[in-house]
Amino acid sequence: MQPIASPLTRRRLLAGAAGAPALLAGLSGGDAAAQSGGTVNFIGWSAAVDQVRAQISAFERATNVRVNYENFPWAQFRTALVTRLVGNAPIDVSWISDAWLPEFVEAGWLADINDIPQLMRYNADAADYCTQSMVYRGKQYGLAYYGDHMSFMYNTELLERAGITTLPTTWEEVVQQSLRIKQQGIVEFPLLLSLAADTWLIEFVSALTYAFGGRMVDDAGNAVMADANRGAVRAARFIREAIATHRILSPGAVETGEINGLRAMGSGQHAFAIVPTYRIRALNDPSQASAAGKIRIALMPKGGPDGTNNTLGWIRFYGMTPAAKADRARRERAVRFMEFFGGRDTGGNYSMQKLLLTDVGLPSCALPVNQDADVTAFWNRWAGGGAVIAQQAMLAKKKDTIAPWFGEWVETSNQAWQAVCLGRAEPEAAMRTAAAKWTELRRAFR
Amino acid sequence: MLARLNRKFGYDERSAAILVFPVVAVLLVVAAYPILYSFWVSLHDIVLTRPLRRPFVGGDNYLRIFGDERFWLAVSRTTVYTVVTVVVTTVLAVLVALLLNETFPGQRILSAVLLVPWATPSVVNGLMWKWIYDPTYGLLNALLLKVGLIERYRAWLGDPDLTLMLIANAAVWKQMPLAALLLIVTMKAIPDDLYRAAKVDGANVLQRFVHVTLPALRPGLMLVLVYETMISIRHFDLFLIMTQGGPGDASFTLSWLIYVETFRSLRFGTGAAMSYVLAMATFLLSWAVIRWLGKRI
Amino acid sequence: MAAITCEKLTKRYGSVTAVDRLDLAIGHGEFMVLLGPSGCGKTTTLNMIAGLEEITDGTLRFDATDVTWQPPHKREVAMVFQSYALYPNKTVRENIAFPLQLRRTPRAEVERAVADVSEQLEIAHLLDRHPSQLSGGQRQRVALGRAIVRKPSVFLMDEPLSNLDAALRLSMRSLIKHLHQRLQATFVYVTHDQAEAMTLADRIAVMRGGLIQQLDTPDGIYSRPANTFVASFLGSPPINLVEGEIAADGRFARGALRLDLPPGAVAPGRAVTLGLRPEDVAAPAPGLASLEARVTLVSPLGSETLLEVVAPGDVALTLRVPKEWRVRHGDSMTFGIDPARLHLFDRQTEARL
Amino acid sequence: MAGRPLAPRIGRAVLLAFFSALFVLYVAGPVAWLVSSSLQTEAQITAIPPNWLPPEVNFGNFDAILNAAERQVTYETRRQGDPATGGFLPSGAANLIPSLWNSLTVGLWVAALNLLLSVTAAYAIAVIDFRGRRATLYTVLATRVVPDIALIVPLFLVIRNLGLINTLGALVVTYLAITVPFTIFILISYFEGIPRDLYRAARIDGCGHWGALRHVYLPLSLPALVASLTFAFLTSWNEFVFALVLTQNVAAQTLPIVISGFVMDFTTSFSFVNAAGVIAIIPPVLMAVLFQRYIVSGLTAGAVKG
Repeated sequence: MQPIASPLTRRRLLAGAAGAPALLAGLSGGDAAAQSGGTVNFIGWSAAVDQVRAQISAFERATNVRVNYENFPWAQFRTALVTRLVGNAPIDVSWISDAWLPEFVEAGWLADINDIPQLMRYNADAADYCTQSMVYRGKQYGLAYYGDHMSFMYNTELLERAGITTLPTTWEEVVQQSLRIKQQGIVEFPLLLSLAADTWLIEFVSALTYAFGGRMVDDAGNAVMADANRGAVRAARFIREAIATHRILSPGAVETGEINGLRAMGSGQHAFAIVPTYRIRALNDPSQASAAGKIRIALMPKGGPDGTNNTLGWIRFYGMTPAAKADRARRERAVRFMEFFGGRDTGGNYSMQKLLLTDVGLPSCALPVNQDADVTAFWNRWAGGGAVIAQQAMLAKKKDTIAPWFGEWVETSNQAWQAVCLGRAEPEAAMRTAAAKWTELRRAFR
Repeated sequence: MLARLNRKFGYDERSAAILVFPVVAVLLVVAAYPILYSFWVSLHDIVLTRPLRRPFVGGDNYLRIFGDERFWLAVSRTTVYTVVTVVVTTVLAVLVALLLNETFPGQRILSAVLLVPWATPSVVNGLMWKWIYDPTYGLLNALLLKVGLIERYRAWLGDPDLTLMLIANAAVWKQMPLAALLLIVTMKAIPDDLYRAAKVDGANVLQRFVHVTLPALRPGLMLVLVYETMISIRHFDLFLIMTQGGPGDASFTLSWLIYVETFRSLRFGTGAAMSYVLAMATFLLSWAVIRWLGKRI
Repeated sequence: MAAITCEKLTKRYGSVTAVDRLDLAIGHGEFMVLLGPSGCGKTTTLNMIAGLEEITDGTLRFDATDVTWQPPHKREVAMVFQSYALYPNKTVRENIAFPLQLRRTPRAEVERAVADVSEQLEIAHLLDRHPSQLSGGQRQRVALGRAIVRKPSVFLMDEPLSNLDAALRLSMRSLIKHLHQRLQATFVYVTHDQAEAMTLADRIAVMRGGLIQQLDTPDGIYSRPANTFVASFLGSPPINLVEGEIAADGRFARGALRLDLPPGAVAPGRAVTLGLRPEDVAAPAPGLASLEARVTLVSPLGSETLLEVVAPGDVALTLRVPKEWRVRHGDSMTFGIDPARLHLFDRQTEARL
Repeated sequence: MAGRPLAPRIGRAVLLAFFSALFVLYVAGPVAWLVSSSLQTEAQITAIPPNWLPPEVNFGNFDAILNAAERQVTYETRRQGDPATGGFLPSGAANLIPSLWNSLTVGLWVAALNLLLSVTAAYAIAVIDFRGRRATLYTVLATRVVPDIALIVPLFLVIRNLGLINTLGALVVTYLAITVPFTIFILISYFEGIPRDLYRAARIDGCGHWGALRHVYLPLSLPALVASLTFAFLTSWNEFVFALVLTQNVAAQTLPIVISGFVMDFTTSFSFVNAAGVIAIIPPVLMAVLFQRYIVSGLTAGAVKG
């Protein structure tokens, strides 16, 4: 038994991690590694699995390095990843959400890549907000897996049936049109927001908050969400009224996760929705959605007196563990892997970035990819063109709540937003609760 | 010397030591040590995302808990959930035991059916009921609509007033069988003469139940109450699968709070302190139930 | 053969002392009965001899060997239990063979021994049955068989006949007696039944409260009980005990009742308890003390008649008289009592005077 | 019976039938619905109103589970599209059968070791009068008072320090901590019900404690032993929280973990999840029904004594 004091120190984490991999690699079928150029242990969540696998096949062929790939459902991913990191599991590369960056860096779970020019050079090709989303305290911690933003989507057929010809440009108009659709008995809840208390909730409410011209946290890091004029209060009140006053948003929204919302939108049950942009591919896929072909994207409506067309953008990226970076051979393999997936492959192409976009619809951070004819064709085929998406992308802002205490704060925040949806708390009070927690955690962070 | 040692530890004691040793060894490593270690952790401000600091804070974590609104909220949710689960489980179990204690054709088949929920993994239990409660495709909506109890589909788990009860229902479904089994076993031990005597004394069915069955069930009931309380108070699987503490804070129980504190906020110190509070509460509660019922037997 | 010596044998359970510094020497081939009411410590003593209970204090010897700390399976004792204690999952044959098998006796020898024993006990036809298919008497024979098959030098019997009905008990009693004579082994027999004790024992140790009250031959115990407890425990119906004192004239006095005692037995004025066995009365005759009493109940037993009488001083007594005496309820009679057959005990210490 | 008037007998029959029907509806209904759902296609299962019974029995989901081999995916063989709106086999589908074996392995090890450990300890506590007997008993039982969730973190660290993270061994050891106290409790109750004289006879006949255990207590407590085996296996089969934390790779994950992954990952087809649920139910239910007799008599000693 180790002395009690040691298990949690970073030094031990690193030391342990160096010995454990060999042991565990043997358990998880690492025998192939003996004859080849070694193994990269990569974990991701269960998304674009076939694309990842296809790329892995290509990577293994090109480099003779094996990839030990595991994936977990998104809902379990963070917990699983953290447990593995704490448990000294032999992870080389992992998908990371931008929201976890400061927390993971502070915990010593991510290694920066500033001293790896082989990876840093891709910044030249990357959208600036993507790069900025991977930087914490002046250091960059990875290469982008994809970058996306929240889009305002509508169902052309339902609008037509209601005789609506002009798209809403403000959330007030969204309410008016929704009421019209509702009164005509076309659908019961024309507006869809997926407000289940999962990892997506903060993304949805942040998008709405930006559209209402508000913020969660100001540039100085102070919580302003409860501020009546520049906070999230207006967005919160909008949700509350949409559910309770106008009844255009289902009270079941609190139980609707992102995917279930997607299903409902795809089955033509809603006229308007906020949806991650990349989902447009699924929504317009006849094999998946009965409303396929009728879902289009408009610019995010402005909300309230200070409304903007802004939306929320986020990125997910490939991060390397310090354990991998500390070991020369592992580091070398991990870097090759990250480059092959987050940058260009050995043939000099952004093959993974393009694959993700044209197969799944995941927008790339690599600007050259967007010039690709296939990509243009993709947007034309699935979204009726890429102009609005490109325009909206320029208006995307990253979450202003990203901080080392994000993981803890978001629990409180989620509950506060849900309380608003359920009518259990006034928007002001709920946002004050969230703000107070932010302030408390920020103060406690030394 | 050997004789003196022999005198101190005779054959019996030496044998007992050898026989008990493996269990004690295993439990020391996987139960006693973690329990004590958990206590040590609860005295430190250990946050996993801040691996370099780990100050000793003594009872501060405990004080923090008691000053934490979430804790008291979780206590009230847990209390409601536990009371509902235990009471409904026990009442249903008594009814089922009465039914299955009768002799009738098919009784053996029903007894076998009774074991199905008990053997069902809690994860499957959770997904099964979640599927039944599903707002769009669920059985519950279809059933109630058909019977005319509701006019339109509802998001059952999304209703904060119902969530806790619906989860409790899933828990009851799984736990009731074991409770019923224990009660049936206890009932079988009631001498027939007691019923015959009560019949001769002119007691009707209900009076026989109240005056003969119920008092004789006391030991079984006590076991059921203690056991059900101890496991209900710490239920976690169902909450993770079905609601994740939501909607809002509607199913925010202590176990869930501990999970969130430990594995999402990664505050091992306060998480461990909360665990200890829950452990103490469980212990005191079982003790109280035993004392309370024990006195009345 | 083995002699058993208990020296200051003590058993305590927490603060309760079950057996208190018991000294007992049992000779080679002796049939020793431990007699007493339940809770007197007789079974605990037996268990300590068997090794089934650890000895808290004192020494136990088989012949010269100190076996105080020897576990039972090392002690070469056999035991028969009130509940028979046959292994329900084994057949009769397996039950009897079990102790031999544990001693790794060759198979042929085991078979021979089992056949031999079952012959002796007339259970040969039951060998392939399970205990649940046997009657009580048969079970106890099997239990005896399991005990004797090992030819041990010490037999321990814990109320072996108590679960049997009266008739069986008698025949088993003689069976055990025969066994003892044939085997020439040391027997320690625990019972609360005085008749068993009297008929079987070479010597009886009467126990109460963890202490031996009296250790003597059956006759000695019966005719010279060491104290009122022993006196009243043996005999059926029990001895009559009357509290009183010694009058100035040396006679026993209780109210109006006066009884002659052997001269000079006890100093006058002493508080005593008088013991009179029911059968120790006769027709009035010279040399006998006479006792006037009124008959309140007559219970014929066939060979004899039991009487309940009230003597002067409202002293109720039970007496046993020959059936030839024609006695009727309400008669007043005079009985003759041999003073030498009266027992006197100190009222305080209850000890024989 | 024959002599009693007819009316009460009919009344009783009607009452029994009524309550039996209610009972079956509540106890078996949900599982029946799960099974029914697992035998439908995704389209049938998402019909509104739902199909109570499968329009036609379709084993496609089970087929998919049994044949969900890990296939080699290349650019050419990849499936396009975002498998977001369900109807898709989850990417972990191929893990289901291996996890089934993991569950089985862990369950059998736990059942066996649990019995081995518990039997000796229960014998000692129930039969031998030794110093520290009560203390041992209470200590063993007290370890179950602490909620599992409280043990997760320290246990995780212990298991990590033992180098057992992501091994089935970690689960076996952990589950023993859960099952052993309960089994000891059951076995003590049962052992105490075995006549003391049998023990004394065995000791006199020449058995040491091992012998008495082997020749007397084990053969006579078969129901309790089988019940303990069943309890331990089911506990292990059903356990979720510890497995969630202690095993994070496919090689060591048990069935509940893989299934919970499907449930949380709602890209998965509903019918597939239901089929996975049915597969997870079959072994424990079979075992429980098969050993029903033993379970009841195994419980008897404990329940009646209180």
